[in-house]
This record gives sequence, C-alpha cells and structure tokens, in this order.
Amino acid sequence: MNCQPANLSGTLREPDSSPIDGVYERDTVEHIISPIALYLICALGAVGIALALPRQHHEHAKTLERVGAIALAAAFGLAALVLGLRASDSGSALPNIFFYPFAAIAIGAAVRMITHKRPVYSALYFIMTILASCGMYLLLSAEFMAFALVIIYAGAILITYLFVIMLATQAPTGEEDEMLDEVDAVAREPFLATAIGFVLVGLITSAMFTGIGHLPEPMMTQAQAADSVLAHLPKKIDKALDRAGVLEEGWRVARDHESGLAMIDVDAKTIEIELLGDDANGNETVLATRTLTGDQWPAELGADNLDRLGFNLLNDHPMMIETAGIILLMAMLGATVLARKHIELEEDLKAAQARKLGRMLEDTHPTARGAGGQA
Amino acid sequence: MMIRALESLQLAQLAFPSEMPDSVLAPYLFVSAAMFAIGLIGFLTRKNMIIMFLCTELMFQASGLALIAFGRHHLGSDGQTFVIFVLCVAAAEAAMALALVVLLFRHRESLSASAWKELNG
Amino acid sequence: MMTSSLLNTISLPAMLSEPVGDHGGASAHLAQLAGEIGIDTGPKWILLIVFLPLLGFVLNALYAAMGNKSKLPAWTTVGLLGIAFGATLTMFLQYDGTPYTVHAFEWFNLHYGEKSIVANFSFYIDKLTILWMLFVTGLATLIALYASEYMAHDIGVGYCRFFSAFGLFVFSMACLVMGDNLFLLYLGWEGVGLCSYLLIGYFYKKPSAVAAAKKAFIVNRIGDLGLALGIYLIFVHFGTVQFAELFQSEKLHHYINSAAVGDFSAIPGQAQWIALLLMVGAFGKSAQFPLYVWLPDAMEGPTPVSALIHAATMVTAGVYLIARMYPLFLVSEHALPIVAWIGTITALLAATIGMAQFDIKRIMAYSTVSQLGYMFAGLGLLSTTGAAFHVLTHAFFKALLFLACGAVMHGFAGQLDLRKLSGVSWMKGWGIVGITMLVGCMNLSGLPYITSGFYSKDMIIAEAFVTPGYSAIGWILIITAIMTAYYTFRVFFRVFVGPKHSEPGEDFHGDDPTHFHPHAPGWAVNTVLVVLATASMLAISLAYIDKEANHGWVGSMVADSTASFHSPYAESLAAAHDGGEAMVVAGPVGTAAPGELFGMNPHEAMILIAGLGAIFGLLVAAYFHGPKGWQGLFLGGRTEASKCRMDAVAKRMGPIPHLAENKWFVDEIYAAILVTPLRVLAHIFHWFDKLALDGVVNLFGFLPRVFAWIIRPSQSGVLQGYAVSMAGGLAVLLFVVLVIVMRAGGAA
Amino acid sequence: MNLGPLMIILLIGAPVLSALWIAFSKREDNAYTVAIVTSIAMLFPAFKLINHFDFSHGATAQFGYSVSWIESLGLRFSIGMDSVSLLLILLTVLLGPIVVMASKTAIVKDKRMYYAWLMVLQGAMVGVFAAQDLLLFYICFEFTLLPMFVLIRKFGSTNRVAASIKFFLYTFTGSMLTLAAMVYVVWFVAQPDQFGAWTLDIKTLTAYAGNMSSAEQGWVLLGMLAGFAVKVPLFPFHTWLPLAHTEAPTAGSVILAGVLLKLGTYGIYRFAIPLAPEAFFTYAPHIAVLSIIGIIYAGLICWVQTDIKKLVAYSSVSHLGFAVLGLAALNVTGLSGSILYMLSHGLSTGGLFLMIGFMYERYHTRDMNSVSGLASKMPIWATFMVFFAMASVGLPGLNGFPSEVLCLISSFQSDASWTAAGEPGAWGSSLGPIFTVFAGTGMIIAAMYLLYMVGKICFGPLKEPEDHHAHETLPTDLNAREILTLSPLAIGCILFGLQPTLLLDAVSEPVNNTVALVEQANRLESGDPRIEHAETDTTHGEIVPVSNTHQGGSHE
Repeated sequence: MNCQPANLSGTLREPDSSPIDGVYERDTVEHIISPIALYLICALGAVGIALALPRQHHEHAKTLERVGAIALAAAFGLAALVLGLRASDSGSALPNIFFYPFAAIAIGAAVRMITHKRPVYSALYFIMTILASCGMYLLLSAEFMAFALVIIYAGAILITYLFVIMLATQAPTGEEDEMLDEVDAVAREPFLATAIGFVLVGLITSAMFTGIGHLPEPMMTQAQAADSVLAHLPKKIDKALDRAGVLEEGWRVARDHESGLAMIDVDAKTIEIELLGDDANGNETVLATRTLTGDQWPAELGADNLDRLGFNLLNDHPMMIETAGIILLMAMLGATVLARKHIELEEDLKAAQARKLGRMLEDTHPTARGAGGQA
Repeated sequence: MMIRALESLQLAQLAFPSEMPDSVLAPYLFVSAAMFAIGLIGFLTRKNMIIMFLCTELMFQASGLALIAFGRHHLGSDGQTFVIFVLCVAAAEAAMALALVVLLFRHRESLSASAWKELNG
Repeated sequence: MMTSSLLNTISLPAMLSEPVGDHGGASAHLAQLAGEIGIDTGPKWILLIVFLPLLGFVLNALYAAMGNKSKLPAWTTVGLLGIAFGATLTMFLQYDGTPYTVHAFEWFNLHYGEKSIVANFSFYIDKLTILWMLFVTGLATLIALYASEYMAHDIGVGYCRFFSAFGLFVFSMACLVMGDNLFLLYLGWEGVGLCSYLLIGYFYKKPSAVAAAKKAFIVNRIGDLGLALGIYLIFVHFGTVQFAELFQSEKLHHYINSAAVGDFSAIPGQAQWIALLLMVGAFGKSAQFPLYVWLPDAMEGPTPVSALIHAATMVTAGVYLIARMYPLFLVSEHALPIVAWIGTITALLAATIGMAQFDIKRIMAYSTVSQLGYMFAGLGLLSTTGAAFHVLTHAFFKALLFLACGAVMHGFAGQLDLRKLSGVSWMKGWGIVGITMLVGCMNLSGLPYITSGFYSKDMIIAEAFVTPGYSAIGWILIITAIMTAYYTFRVFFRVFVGPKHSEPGEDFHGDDPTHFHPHAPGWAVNTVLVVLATASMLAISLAYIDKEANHGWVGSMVADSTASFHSPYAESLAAAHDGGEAMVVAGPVGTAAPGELFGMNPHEAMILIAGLGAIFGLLVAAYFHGPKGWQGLFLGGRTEASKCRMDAVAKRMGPIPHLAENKWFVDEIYAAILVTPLRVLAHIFHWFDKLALDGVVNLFGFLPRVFAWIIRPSQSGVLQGYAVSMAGGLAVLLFVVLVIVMRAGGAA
Repeated sequence: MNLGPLMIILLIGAPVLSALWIAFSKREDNAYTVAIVTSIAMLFPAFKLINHFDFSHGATAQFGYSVSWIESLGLRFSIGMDSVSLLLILLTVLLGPIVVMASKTAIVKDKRMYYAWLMVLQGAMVGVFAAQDLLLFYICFEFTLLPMFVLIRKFGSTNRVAASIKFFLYTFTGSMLTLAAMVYVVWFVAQPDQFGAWTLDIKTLTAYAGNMSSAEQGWVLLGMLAGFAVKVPLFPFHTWLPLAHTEAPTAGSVILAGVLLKLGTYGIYRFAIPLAPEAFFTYAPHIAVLSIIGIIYAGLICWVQTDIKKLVAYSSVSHLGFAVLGLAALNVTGLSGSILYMLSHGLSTGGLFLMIGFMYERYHTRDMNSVSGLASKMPIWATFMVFFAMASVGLPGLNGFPSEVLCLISSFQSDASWTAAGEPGAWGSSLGPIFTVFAGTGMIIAAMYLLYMVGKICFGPLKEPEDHHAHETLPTDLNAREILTLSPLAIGCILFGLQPTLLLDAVSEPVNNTVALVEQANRLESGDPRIEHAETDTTHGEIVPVSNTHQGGSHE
C-alpha cells in the first residue's frame, strides 16, 4: 500500500512540544520516567527473578516461583504504566499498541528461559523471546532483520543448541526434580546476581534515558534519504520508468558523468533522462536529454528498507562483511577441530562413568544415555 | 488510541519511515535493558554451560533490539547493519561455544561450569 | 709546657745576633740546610744499597721455588748485604756535607690543577740517613752471617723463607731510612712491619709464634694509623710529602721562628697536631709505653730476627722518624714533653719487668724496650745527638747480647730459663760467648768510661739535668740505670758463671735429659759475636771524635741533618765560654741553673752518679745472684743453678715480684679493656646484621606474600565468579559515568 | 666505523656469540675450551684498545659509535669509552680467562650452561662500561643480574636458592628506583626550556641535569643511590652480599667482587654525581658517614666470622666503603682514589676468593675451625694467600695502598677549615679529619681480620677435616693451571702498587672534569655554605670556598 510520506510528516514529533516544558529538562531521566518509579520497577523485577530462580528441595518452591512471576508482572505493568503516563502528559507519542504484548512475551519468555530447570525448555523459551523481538523489529520497520532473525536464530542456532542439549544432558521424564542434574536444578548465588543485574538495568536505562535527550537529529530528511539512495540506483529507476512506460526506446535516466549518480530530485519530483547513441566516429555519446516532471513520477518509484539496508551494508561497511566472513569461517574450523578431538578419560572418571552406566541399567526406563558413553 | 496504533502499524511498512519521538524509543530501550539484565542474571546464576551460552545469546538479542531501535530513531540503516554483524558473531559464538561445551563435557562428564576451576588461586 | 721556655733559652742568642727574618732565628739552620738540598744529584749506585737486599729477597724466593737444599740463600744474602754495606760506607766517605736525593723511578704522582701529590721512589741522603744506614746494613750483614749457621737446622724451604724475608726487611728498612718522602717512609715502615710479622711467625706451627706475629702486626698498625694520619695532615697542611720541599716550606720556618719565641698561639693547631700523630706511629714501632706489649712477645721469632729487627734496627725506626721530623716536633707545644715523659715511663716500667723475668731472651727484650725509652727521653729532651748515639751503641751491644743469648738457646736446645743454666762460660767451646756476653752486659749497664753505653746514656741523662724542669726525668732515668745494671748482670751471674749446670729446653728430643750434651757455637757465630763486641767497645772512641763542637762523632753526624738542634747543653757551654750571659734567661721555671749540678759541670756529675749507679746495680746483682768466690766478686753465695739469695728476698717482697714477673698484667688489662669489648661488639654487630638488618630485608620480601595470601581467594577459578565481578565492575563504572553525566547535564 | 668501535663491539658481542655456540653445541666437554679460548682472545681487542686510546684526552669518549634505535624518542645505542671505562673494561676482560680457568675442575656437570652464562656475563659487563647512553647502560646493568642469578642458583652451594633470589630481588628492586630517577632526568632534559628533545646521551644529560632544582636533584640522587648503593653495597643495604658470595661458585664470587660491585661505585661516579651535583654535594657527608659505618661495622663482623667466604665477603663491604668515601669527598684525590680502589679491590679480593675456591675444592669446607696450618701442606697456596691478604690489608707497594691512601687523604682534604685556601684539594665536600680518623681505623680492623683468617687457616698446627681424602684429580698443593690463574692477579697487584701513577694520569682528566662540574654547579647555586662564609669573611680578598677563620692570620 502506498501513502505519501508528506501526509504524516507533520503530525509526528514536534521537538520539545511538551506543554509543561522546562519542568522536565530534556537531559535528565525525568522526561521519560520518574527515577523513583524506575528504581521501584528494578527492585520488583529483582525480587521477582530472585524468587523465580530454580532451587532444589524447597517445599515452597512452586509458590515462590508464582510470587516471583507476580512480582515480575507487576514490575512490567508498572513500567508500561509509568512510561505511558509520562509520555502522555508530555503530550508525545506512545509506542505502537502491539509493542506491549511483544515486550511482555519477550521478557516473560526470557525470564522463564533462565528460570526453567530443563535446558530444552529454556531453549524453547528463548525461541519465543526471539520471535517476540522479531515482532518488535517489525514495529521498528526492520522487517528484513526480523525475518533474518527468525531464520538464523530460531531456525539455525537454537536448533544447534537443542541438539547439543540433547547430546549432553540426561532428560529425566516426569515432573520430579530429584531426577534432575544438580547442574540444572540449583541456581548459584541468585540474590547477588539479580541484585547486580537489576542495578545494571537501573543504571543502563537511566543512562540511556538521560542520553536520549542528547541524541542527534536524524542526519537527513526522508526526501534526502530517499534521494541519496535512489540516486545510487539508476538501474532501479530505469526499471521503474519502464514499468511506468514513460520512456521511449533508447532513453534512460541521465547519469552524472563523474559520479555516475542518477540525476533525480525526489522533492521536486523531477527526473533527468537522456538518449544514448553513437556519434560519427562510432563511440557512444549522449545525443539528447529531457526532464520528466512530477506527473510522470512513477508511483512505486522509491527505495524501500531492504534497498537502504543492502546499500548501507555494501557501500558503508564493506570491511564489516569481510570481517564477519572471516569470523564465521574461523568459527566453523574451530568448531570442527574442537568437536572431533578424541578424549582419553582418566581412571577415576572411567569409574564414575561405569557407576553411572550401572545406575542407568537398573533404571526402568531406557533413555538415550549414550551421551556419556560416547565420550 | 486504536487509530494511532493502526497508523503506526502502517508506518512500519513505509518505504521512508518518519521520525520517532523519544517517548517511543524509550520503552524499546527499557525492554532491551531488561532483556540484557535477564541474560546477565541467567549467565551468572545458571550452572549449566549450555544455558549460560543461551543467556549470552539473550544478551546479544537485547543489544540487537537496542541497535535497531536507535537505528530507527536515526532513520538510518546502520543499526540493522550492526545487527547483522551481531548475528554473525552470535552464530560464530554459538558454534564455538557448543563445540567447547561438548569437548568439556567429554572431559568431565558434567556440564557444570564450576567443574572447571583449575585456575583458582 | 716546658718546650716554650726551652726554645726561649735556645734561640735567644741567635735572635740577638741577627734580626728575625723569615730565615732568621731558630729556623736559620734548617733553612740553610734545606736550601742546599741537591735534587737528584746523587750518584745512581747508591740505589744498590736499597735494591741489592730486594734482589736477595727475589733470589731467595726463587731458591725456595726451586727447592734449594743448601746454604746458598745464606751466602747470597750475606754477599749482597755485604756489598750494600760497602756501598753505604762509600756513600759515607764520599759525603760532602750537602744533602742530596737520588731518583729511582716514579711511584706516586697525582696532578690536579697546578697541585700534585708527588711521592717517588727516590732517596734522600744526609748524615742522619748515612748514620742509620751504616749500622743497619752493617748489622744486617753480620746477623745474616750468624743466621747462616743458626738457622741451619731447617735448611730447605724454611731457610729460603727466612733469608728472603731477611732481604725484604733490609730493603724496607732502607726505604724507611732513605726515602725522600713520607710515603716511601711509610712503605718502609709497613714493610718492616710485614717482615717482622713473617719472621716472628717463622715457626708458624707454634700457635704462640703465630699469635705473637699477629699481635706485633696489629699493634704496629695502630701506630701506623697515627703515622698515616700525620702524613696526611702534613700533606694537607704543607701541600707536600717530600722532605726537600717540606723543610724549605715558608710556613714551617715561620712556625719555627714563632715557636722559638715561645709564641705557639701563632702556630695553627693542625700544625701542632702533626707531631702528636707522628709520635703515635713512633711509639708503635719503637714499642713505647702504651704500645710496647708486642715487642717481648716478638721473641717467639728466631734469635737473629730478635737481634736485628727487634733490638738493633726496626725498633729504632721510631727514633729515626722523630729525628727526621724534628722541626715539626719543635713547632708543637706538647709533643716533645710527651715524648720525653713517655720514654721515661717506658724505661722504668720495662726495667722493673725485666728485673723479674727468668727467660733471658725476654729480659733482653724488656731491656730493649727500656733502652728505647732512654732514646725517646733523649729526643724529648732536645738531645737528638744523645738519642742517636744511644741508638748506635745500643744497636751493637744489644745485638751482641741477643746473639749471645741465641747461641745459648741454640746450644742448650732452646733452654732460656736462667734458673736451669749456670756456668756456661766454663763449658767447652763457650768461652767466646761468655766473654762477649760480659762485654755486652757491661755496655748495657753502662759501666763508666770503659763502655760505649755509658757515654750515650750519660748524654741523655745529663740533658735531663741541664734542661730546666726535667730533673725528675733525670732521677728516674738514673734509677732505671741502676735497675738495668742489676738485671743485666743478674743474667750474667746466673747463666755464664758459677757451677756448671744445664738442662735441655723443649727442643730436646732425646730420651734422657741427663745425657744431654750442648753443642758449642761454630765459627760463624763466634766471629759475629767477636766483631760485635769489638764494635761496641770501639764505639767509645766515637764519643771523643769531634767532641768539642758537637760532643761526639754522632753529634757531628746529626748536626748536619734536619734533626740537628743546638741543645741547651751546648748553649750553656757556649754561655760558659763567653761569660754565662745567655743563661740568665734560662730558667723561668726556676730550677737549678742548668749549667750547674751539685756545683759541677753536669757531665762530671753524671759520670759520678750514673757510673756509681751502674756499679751499685752490678754489685747488688753480684750479691743476690753471683756464685760463691771470685766469680761472684766475693759477694755472691750461689752454689747451684736454681737457688740464690734473691729468692728469700722475693718472698719477703710480697706480691711485687709476682706482678713484675707477669709484666704487671698489662697484656691482661689490654685484653680486658680493649680486645674483649671489641670482640663482644663485633659479635653484637654480627647478630644485629643477621637479625635486625637482614630481618628487615626479609620482612620486605615477606609482605607481598601476605598481601597475595589475602587477595588470593578472590581468584575462585569459577567462571561465574569472574562474571559476577565483571558485572559488578561494569555497574560501578556505569554509576560513575552516570553521575558525571548527570553533573554535566545539570550544568548544561 | 673504524677499528676502535669494532673492538668494543667485539668485546661485547664475541662472548655472547661464543655463549650461543656453547649453548647449542652438542658436546659438554668442549664448553670449557670454547670459553677459555674466547676469554683469552678477548685480551687482544682489549690491548688494541689500550694502544689506540689517546690518554691525553682521557675524558672524551673515544671509539664512539652510535646506532639509532627509536629516533623520535632519541633512543640510540651508543658505545665508546673514556679512560675510566677503559680501565674497568680491562679489569673485566682480565678477569675473564681467570674465572674460566678457575672453574675447570670445580664445575663438573651442566658445563655448557655454566660457561654460556659466564660468557654472557662477560659481554654484559663490558657493555655496562662501554655504554655511552643511558639505555644501553641500563640494559646491560640489569642484564648482568640474570647470568649471576643462574650461576648462583644452579652452581652454588647448599643455600643457593635463597641466596640467588635475595640477590636478584634486592638488587633488582633497587635498580628499578634508579630507572625511575634516570627517566625523570631524561624527561627533565627533554623539556623545551632545557635541551628540548628526547635524548639518552649521557653527555647531554649531564650538561642539562644540573639545572634541576635542589629538591629534584635530591630525589634523583635518592633514586640513583637506591640502585647503586645496593650494588656497592653501602652499609645498611649489604645483607644480600655475604649470602650471595657464600653460596656462589668461585668464579661467581670472583666476578661479583671483581666487577659487579664496581657497577655500583661506577654508577655513582658516572651518574649520581654528574646528574645530581648539588644534591650529592649536600648529602656527601651523610653518604660518607654510611660508608665509614660500613667500613668499621663490616670489618668487625669479619673478625668474628668462621666462614672464610663470608669473611672475605664482608671485607668487600668494608673495603668498598673506602671507595664510596673517596667519591663522597668530591675532590680529585677522592675520585681518583675511588676509581683506583675499584680496580685494586677487583684484583686483591678476586685473588682471595680464588684462594678460597682452590682450598674449597680440596677440603670441601669453608669453616675456619675445621682447617688450620695448611701452610705446611700447601706452601705455594699459603704464600699466595698471605700475599693477597697483605694486598687487601693495604700494604704499601701493593695495590691496596695507593687507593686507600688517596681515599683517606681526600676525606681529610675535603674539609675546608683544615685546608687553607689554595692548598691542594681546597675544594671538596664537607668531610674532615674526623672522617679520616674513623675510616683509618678500617686499616687496623682490616689487619685484624685478615691476619686472623691467615693465622687460622694458613698457620698453626696442621688440621684437616676428618672425612678429608685427597682430591682425585688435583694435587695437594696448587697445580700449574691454578698458579697460572693466580699469577696475573698477583703481578697486577704488584705493578699496580708500584706504578699507580700510570692509572692516576689516565683517569686524571675525567676526574678533574667531574670535580670541576660539581664545583661549578655548587658555586653557581652557592649551595656551598662556605662560600657565603667566605664572602662575609673580609680578611680574604678573593672569594675562596674556605672559612678558615681561626687560622686566618697564620699565613700571610
């Protein structure tokens, strides 16, 4: 669907349009969220996670987890509420409504991921987090990244994780935690960790919110943005013009001789086009030029997100691609080398393994315990 | 309310998304911070090495979200480009990490990170 | 103290005769003398005197290396020393009265700016030098000859060792006496110290010998420190260590003149300090009172060594030093009186100890100390002539005595106890020893007229009486003279006359002491003894040569040297000749007019008193120790070796003989107040070093460990442990950053 | 680049190369051969240097050669030598073959390691003395630690580990502070109002360092002394030395006493004095007091030792006190005396350590109570022993005497109130006769402990350890090799004692320059209290740094 950017351009973001301006200086947290609330939220979240983290042989474990969940929910709700209130009374826009469910799912799944005692479930919850964040990517008009994320993460990486988990851990059936490996059943130093973690949240958020006020203005207007990209894509313009049928045979978008950029002006909606042909001594020259004006501007002419991303990637960060490639290559080699290494177990470990096998044999249910044995 | 929601849903589809106020950026950042913290906490608390690596991935995610949000705020594509990079790193890290996990597991018959403390003073 | 008044009497006539100029007054003589020193004008062959003995040292060392097993070393040494003596004699005969120096090679030469420290291997020849070198080389030759037989018992490496050290000694002595600068003198000074160390410790298997050697060296070192400081001070003050320059120094003449008029305030304290420091060195080397303790122990060495080094030559180095540096002593207010008194005290003390000893060699050692005391008294009394003369005569008769005792010791298997020997002279082949011993004893005790010792000693004692305020010294010296006669003849009467009796000493290895047959000395020993005896008798004549001008040949030798000094005695004579005017100013202290003693010329008085004293001592000795009959001059009643009348008396004298026999426990006292505390201190330092200092160091080494031990647990090794600290660190960092950002924001 | 620098580089490089050869050669046995050949070959470049050295300009660094390292920081490696360096290099090179020969039979296993490190040490020591810039000096200075550490650690006797560690850490800690001081000086000189560029050239640094304020100089001096005083070692910082000496192998002890300790005094002479002239002048009396305490204290400790090696080690502390005293006197006599002392101590104490080593090889004991009277068993050995003992007692005619005398005289001279204006050594720091007297007691104490040692082990009735049995290869008395090892030292002692003038002339120019520099600095700054005194003192027409009020009248 296609609507003119101009329609919307005004309605959003008037800088410092808050009626009670000056109450909240733009360079403190205040204009985003009141610090007290922020710290309260952090505290709640901390308590919640601390309670929710797994612990073994605790009769009230379940209740604690529930309390934790409630605390977390409260924290999340409070955060949403406070942010919303502050935004609304500064009259500035709120995030998309869909943001809230996505955020809720993402965080909730994340929490569950770290609190769940079974690695497999953790992995699955992580996939959920990723999907939720994909949603948020969409809201941030990064659709390509959203889908890339789904494919790469949920599709590739997490599956690897699942494989490894299944290779390495014994998944006990049934709900009873006693069968769980101590490694999964017990969290170490939950309170310290959560404390540190949420102190960090507090700090990071307040830092970021403080910084928001100082963020630079966008580097260019939408038109310039489009222009800058489009001018680099003469072929794309040619295609668009062709599809719109405004070009005769032999005509094309005029290229600037030095830079090779297409001569196009998005704001004025004018496009220079030229006719190429051979001159007397047979080499190619511009025979004629003409300017298309606004009414001939093809409707679907415009650089979309993907164009800009790809252009940015290839034009601005070529080095990064190389680096990424090398990193991946190295990772591949490294993983291969590491994984195919054959290990000689020490005697005591052999004994331990034998004991484990013995235990496994008298187990009633034959599960894939080969993992240990394969080593 | 509903209207604004729909508008901005379309906005997401726009070729040239328009600018984005602080008050919209902030919640995204808050979420990313929260995710990061949760990942960190997980890394610190869980003993299972695999889970720990999952938590690192979660932290990657958080950073990715922040990057994208800022990129959106800037109306530039650099944020997304960096997320691509982050993805590469994450992938590489996952591969290596899992290979290591397997290796270590074969050594110790255990996934506990605290099974490896030869370096203690 | 006294000296000021002394110099008063001396210099006044001179000052009356001529106006006081820079070179006028008392320093005129010195100035005139120093003025004509010929720098490096001497014939080079004079170097032979110094370097032939060194050659001897080298050759003997080579013999030792080649494992020579003959008397070759002895003959080499005797020959070379003989040549050296001949050279000295020639030097003496050719000497024309003006001092000169001979340059061998450059030794010590530090230039800075236009200044420099110059001390070369070059030699300063004046009459004092010649006098000393004459008896040094002469006696050295004789004693080497004696030793060639005496040391024959361990021919081989030891023999070579002995003679090489012997040669080295003569070389060092030559450097000491002939050196033209104080560094070279110091070289000789330390060199003779080394040789005496090596030679005392010759029988190095005997712990006592080793200890004695060590003692000698260290005690000497104490003196040497004084000497060294004195030399430094001379250099620092006068800017030179060369005699020629020193004696020409304006400063010195200035000082002498002001000292002559008794104005010591005009002389800077440091200039006066010089003499006091040099004095300490002299006391050390010449075994004067506080530092004499090493000399008796030095008798552990072979007898020739005792004779040459510890009786005749080395111990007179102190006398030489003072004589050589006399001008500096004159300008020091307290130096000479101290020298005089120290000398006197030493003389008395040593005599008292000597009277109670039974070891004849030790008796001789103490008598040496005592006689050296006389010499110092002489120096202190401004009679350098007397001192030098006594040095000369003493050199002869004391060497003679030692060699005689050595012969006895050698013949009787190391027996030295006078209670175990008797009538040695009457034994077969011991006549010469007896006679020469008698000569020696007479000289030592200074029997009037017939002995040279009398003349030299008398000159000193006379000086004491003619010097205002010093008659006390005179009396003490006379008493000492009596004691000297007593203990000398005690030895003679006990050992050399009387009933024949002998027991072998510890060197006897036979099974039955009763079948012990002493072996009489051979020709070499006898010759040397005879020569020395004759020499010491002939020395009498020296007192009459040139008597009027400088009272004696020695006087004439000294008179032309820096040591020369127109002594009050001479003044008084001069005064007597021209009407006794000068003496009016003489005695500010109000003693008897120095010209007079019991109404006669002091000389006659001395002949009376000292002579009588000596004879009295002799008679006492004869009474208490002499054998029955004519051998004891019909006084003695001794019939066997070990018993005599003295024993009874000694019993009645209570603890005194015991104390005296144990040297008044001086060694023990020194040990108690010096050595032991020092040793304790050393141990304290040692432990302090071990515990305190090293402890602190180790503590500093230990602290880091403690710290590490404290922070070590933080490295748990658990991955998440580090992660927690990382996150915490990040949090803190963020907090800090945030606060700063807030600040900035607030400010903005 | 002509002959001279080549020779120096040869002196530094060749030992290192031969060390590499030894280290990588397959055969244990030819290690000794290579080492001895190299160290003897080193003598020829050394003598060539003497021939080509222009002694009339002893102060100027000759055979200079300089390669740039980091131009922007002014880091260069520059070598060259003035006469002082030359003499110390000669000492080093002379000791080279001696120590190698001395360890022929003493070292039986790990020969390659031993000789390799020995050679490296040689090169490093030459490098220290030949360095003309701070960098090279410091590198070599520190690098001498490593080989010594290994020598002690691997080839020492029972307590070697502790000894090596203490040696290393103690000296290293000190020299870290020295580095700090040097860096500060370099930084200061690099200031725009000074030289204005980074430089490590010693001459340049010396030229500008004088501009530092007294306080800065004080700190610089402190830092310098922290390293050098430990090396010397000065009184309270000496405790590493006896341990290191006792545990080190003979060769190690010889080099330690012969050369390494001199790095301290050399450092003071070459850096502490010129780089902090005022401060050194101000604190000279304190330094002198420390050195004198060292002389007496260490001397007395020697006197109660039962371990011969410890005795000689402490005697080094006592002896080098004289050297430092001479430096503290800050006049020509003192500095020359001090430099002479560095050389002479190297000869005589090195000799003593060799003697002890030879005895140890035969009797495997260092306890004085378990041996005595060896003179009857080993006369040659005893002769050398007495000789070297006398040399270090300071017997005139041997090497100890000239240096000792000069050091003592210098302390005497450097008191203005005792030295009349215009008299020799009128200028100097403010020591005085009292210093000389106390230092002089060192002469007596030296005689006490050295004769105590000689008397105990050489003389007296023969006594050998109970379990003693004749050495399988060595004869009872010294063999030809050992005599050959000792004789150069002995000859050196005698020549040194009879011809000190040669050395004095050689070093006179640099020493005079140094004194002039210090005097300059202190007169300009009038850091010299005596100057004001002289100015107020109207009896003297010209300004002399002398306040001889009580003898003012005595000489006009």
